Amino acid sequence: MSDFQPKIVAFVCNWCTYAGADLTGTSRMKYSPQVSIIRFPCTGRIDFMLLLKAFANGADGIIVSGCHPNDCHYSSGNFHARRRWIVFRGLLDFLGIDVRRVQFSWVSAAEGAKWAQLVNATAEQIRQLGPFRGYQRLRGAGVE
Amino acid sequence: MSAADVFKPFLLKVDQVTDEAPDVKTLRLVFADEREGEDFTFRTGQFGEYSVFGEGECTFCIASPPTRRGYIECTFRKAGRVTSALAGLEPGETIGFRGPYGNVFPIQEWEKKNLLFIAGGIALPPMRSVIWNVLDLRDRYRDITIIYGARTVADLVYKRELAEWAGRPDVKVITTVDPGGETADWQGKIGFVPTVLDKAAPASRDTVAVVCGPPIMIKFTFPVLARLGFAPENVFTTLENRMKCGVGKCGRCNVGKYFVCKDGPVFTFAQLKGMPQEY
Amino acid sequence: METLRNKARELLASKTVRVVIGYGRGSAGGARAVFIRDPRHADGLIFDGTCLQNLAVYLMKPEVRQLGKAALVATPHALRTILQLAAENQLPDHELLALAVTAAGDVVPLATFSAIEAHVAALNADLSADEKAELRRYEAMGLEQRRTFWEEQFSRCLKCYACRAACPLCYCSRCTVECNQPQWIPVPAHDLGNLEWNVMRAMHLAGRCVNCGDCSRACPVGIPLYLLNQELIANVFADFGFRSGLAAKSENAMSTFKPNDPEDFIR
Amino acid sequence: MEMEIRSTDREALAKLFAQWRAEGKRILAPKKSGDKIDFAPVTSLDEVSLDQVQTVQSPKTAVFPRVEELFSFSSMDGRVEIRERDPAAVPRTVIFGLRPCDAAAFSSLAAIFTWDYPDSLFSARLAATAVVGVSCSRADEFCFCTSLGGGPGATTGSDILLTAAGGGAYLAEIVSEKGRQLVAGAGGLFQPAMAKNKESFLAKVDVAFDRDKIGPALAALFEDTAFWAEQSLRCLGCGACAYVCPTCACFDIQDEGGVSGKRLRCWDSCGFGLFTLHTSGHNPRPLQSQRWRQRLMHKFAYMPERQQVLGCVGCGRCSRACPVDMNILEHLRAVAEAKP
Repeated sequence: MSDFQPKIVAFVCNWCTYAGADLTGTSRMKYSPQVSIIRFPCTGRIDFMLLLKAFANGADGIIVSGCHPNDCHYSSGNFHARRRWIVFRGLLDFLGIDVRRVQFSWVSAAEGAKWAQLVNATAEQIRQLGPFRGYQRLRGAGVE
Repeated sequence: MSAADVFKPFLLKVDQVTDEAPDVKTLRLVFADEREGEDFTFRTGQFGEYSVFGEGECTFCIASPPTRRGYIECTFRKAGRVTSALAGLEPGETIGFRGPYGNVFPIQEWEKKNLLFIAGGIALPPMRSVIWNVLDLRDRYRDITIIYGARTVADLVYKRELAEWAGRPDVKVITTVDPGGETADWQGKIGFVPTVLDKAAPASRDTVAVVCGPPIMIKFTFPVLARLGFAPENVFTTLENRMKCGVGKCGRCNVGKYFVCKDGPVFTFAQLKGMPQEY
Repeated sequence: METLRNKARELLASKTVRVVIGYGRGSAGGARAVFIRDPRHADGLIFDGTCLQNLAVYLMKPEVRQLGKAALVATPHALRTILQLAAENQLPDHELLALAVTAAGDVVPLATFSAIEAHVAALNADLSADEKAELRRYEAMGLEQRRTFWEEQFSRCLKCYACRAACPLCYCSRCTVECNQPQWIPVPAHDLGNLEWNVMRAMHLAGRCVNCGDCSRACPVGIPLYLLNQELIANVFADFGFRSGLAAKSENAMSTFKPNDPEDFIR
Repeated sequence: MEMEIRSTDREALAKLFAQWRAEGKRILAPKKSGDKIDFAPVTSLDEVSLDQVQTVQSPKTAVFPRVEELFSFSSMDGRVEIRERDPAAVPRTVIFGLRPCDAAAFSSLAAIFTWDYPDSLFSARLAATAVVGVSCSRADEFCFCTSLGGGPGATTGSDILLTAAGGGAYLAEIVSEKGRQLVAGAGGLFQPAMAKNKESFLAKVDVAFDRDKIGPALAALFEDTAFWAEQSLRCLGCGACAYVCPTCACFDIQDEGGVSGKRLRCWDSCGFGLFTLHTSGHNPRPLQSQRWRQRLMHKFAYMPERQQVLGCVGCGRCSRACPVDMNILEHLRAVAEAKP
């Protein structure tokens, strides 16, 4: 398991976290390379189905990140998103899907260091949890 | 195609892509396996299931005539998942094709007769196959008239071929656009196809009419043809219902007890009169 | 039952309503929906313990809407569904007469949303003690045990969409599962498609479901879909203090927010 | 071949299960799961439930799976490679404990799948499937096999038909060559039959309507929109009836997995509003009443005329599964009695 390199997909908003991740890079901070970033206009646009699609396509872990409360470029997209995350996490947990594989966070455009910490911590968490075989096994199951 | 693998498609390469109208394209397709291409035959009026691997299949008629060997063509409007994928293809890419399926226009029976083609919008493609087929065998038929209309000038498909047909002394072409769809330099008629047909009043004697168009056009065209003296058995159309299999099994395309994929797609107006309105 | 029949007879004879949507005797001793349009047929109405279907589902069916103004024999769940549909701008006020049947067999006509609200306010909107206890049993299972349980349940899903059809709040004319650009949910009923379908449906009902249980009753293969809905009902109440189907003018739990919604899970 | 009648018992059947397993066969049989009984792979007779009138779902999955791969493909640099299924690799299957109505249903399915263009995967699955039916000792109000030419002890479609004769004993009718092969090497397990009439062990199912009248009656009713609207008012347009039906064969074809993926066939239902919807938005059957009419017409008018077989065997599953109690027997009676 030690050589397991987790696949992590990060769904981030354009205005805060994407800029924050950019700052991480321009500040030459190093962080775990296992993350693939997908940029959205707003966390409010990140449908829970996208998270399921990431798992279905082989993600072992997911990061969803956007502007801090009250900092949303569209004023309330992140508040709406937060409600959906709360409900979605509860549902995943009830279905027996480990919610530790989905990390939600607020990372502002100024928090380059926080982004690096977030990715590193999530990568470590997912490394400990191992590959998400339980989900990946679903692919192809039930086809005769 | 062997009977053992009815769902296995031929592989065809996109040879040429032609923009016909906004969101309407024609693909010229050649068989990836030359031997398969040489063995492949079809007759005008038949259709196939075209597929983009990973996106799925969709149904169109073969828009090229069987008299032109070595390739087939399809013309489609980008509307759903598969047509959007087809529209994104470039020459050299591979698609799947199953067919030919369905019945045919009985063009042998039409020999020595006048032919009247009436089409609307994106429904010219099924007729283009038969038009080129009879033009390639021109001496077997008498007068050929084509009435074609679309909503706007931009929506007319096969503009180059329409011009080519119009330029021939042995074809009469009438093009029309819906009122408001004309451009400043539009030379054709302005009006709906049934009205234009009514005014053109082609003779019905010894004439076979082929009508393809949206349901609303068909609905208003049949009575005009009847008034002009066309017997229902001399009026042909081709139906397009949703299909998945193309081979009489998936259960979608039936109009009453008739399967568009097996008993059609070509029907006469006489047949349609005995069928329920499920198309 | 006789009170109900008399009421229906009177409403139809006076043309107050054009149709009474109620329960009649069906196959194997069960009840089924009936659409009484003639006062002489009012004797076909029944109301007893077999009358479980949430008839509010028919308020969204075009063919039934065409019949004209309706009276609806309404269980408490149906009354809450009407309010939820009203809150989602799917039903106009004053166009429907709900006939609530009390335990004593009395019929309470409710002609307006405010009348329904007042009636519903007196009923218990919380999950029952048994329902809560059952949820706690599942919540107490290990993660892996719950995953195995649901994997087995969903593997039997046929994607017949009986759950969706039976649900009065699944009224979209084109469901997400039928949108294919992109293909959000796989169409085939394989394990992944079934999981995504059921997660999607539960999420889209979060904060909306009134716990009528018709999805579970409709499921031909017996998947306990009610558990998903009840879990989300419990969570939505615990986290946001929100219950569906209590007011005709209400925000949807999932399309609003509070600045202080819990966020202890967010880094 | 001439039908042989033998007798056997539970103990012998249990040994037969072991023999089939040893031969590498998959055994599908009614099995209890929760409060539902459905066909599932079993390894021993003890797992099999035979007390129910019917299972929820039909055994059609053996020949027409819910989801099956037609072929897979991989694309690279504009080139596509197709990998076909090997029809010889389909599982050899014994369906045990299905009712005579279900056994009869395979000929309806075969009529659709082998009509004109044969369907190789279906045909391979059917050829690899042996059918051991068990006669009905009980029926319920949803059963109407006898109205459609079947019966609680009908042998049509079974390779072997067992009839419980009490005390764990069974009469075994070896109906086909496939049935004879199924018990080959198990001669000792099947004794010469005591001369017994199986009728006394069978359920009684009354004939509810004249099946010859249904097709013409449907044709006469086709344009009676009020009749169909009334008949289908309760119907909510789900696919439960079609999916539990042993003869419903409508399907969809879907690609999955991107450019290197699979082409799948999966069940579909004429009850769904989107079943016939054109991309343009036009729908030839926009109303639920038209879709319900299509369901009955297809089974009782179109199939008999086009494929010379009924699309219904009277198992009653659709009525039992329907969330809103659309009882097909009632609807057929209404058709038979309607005066257009």
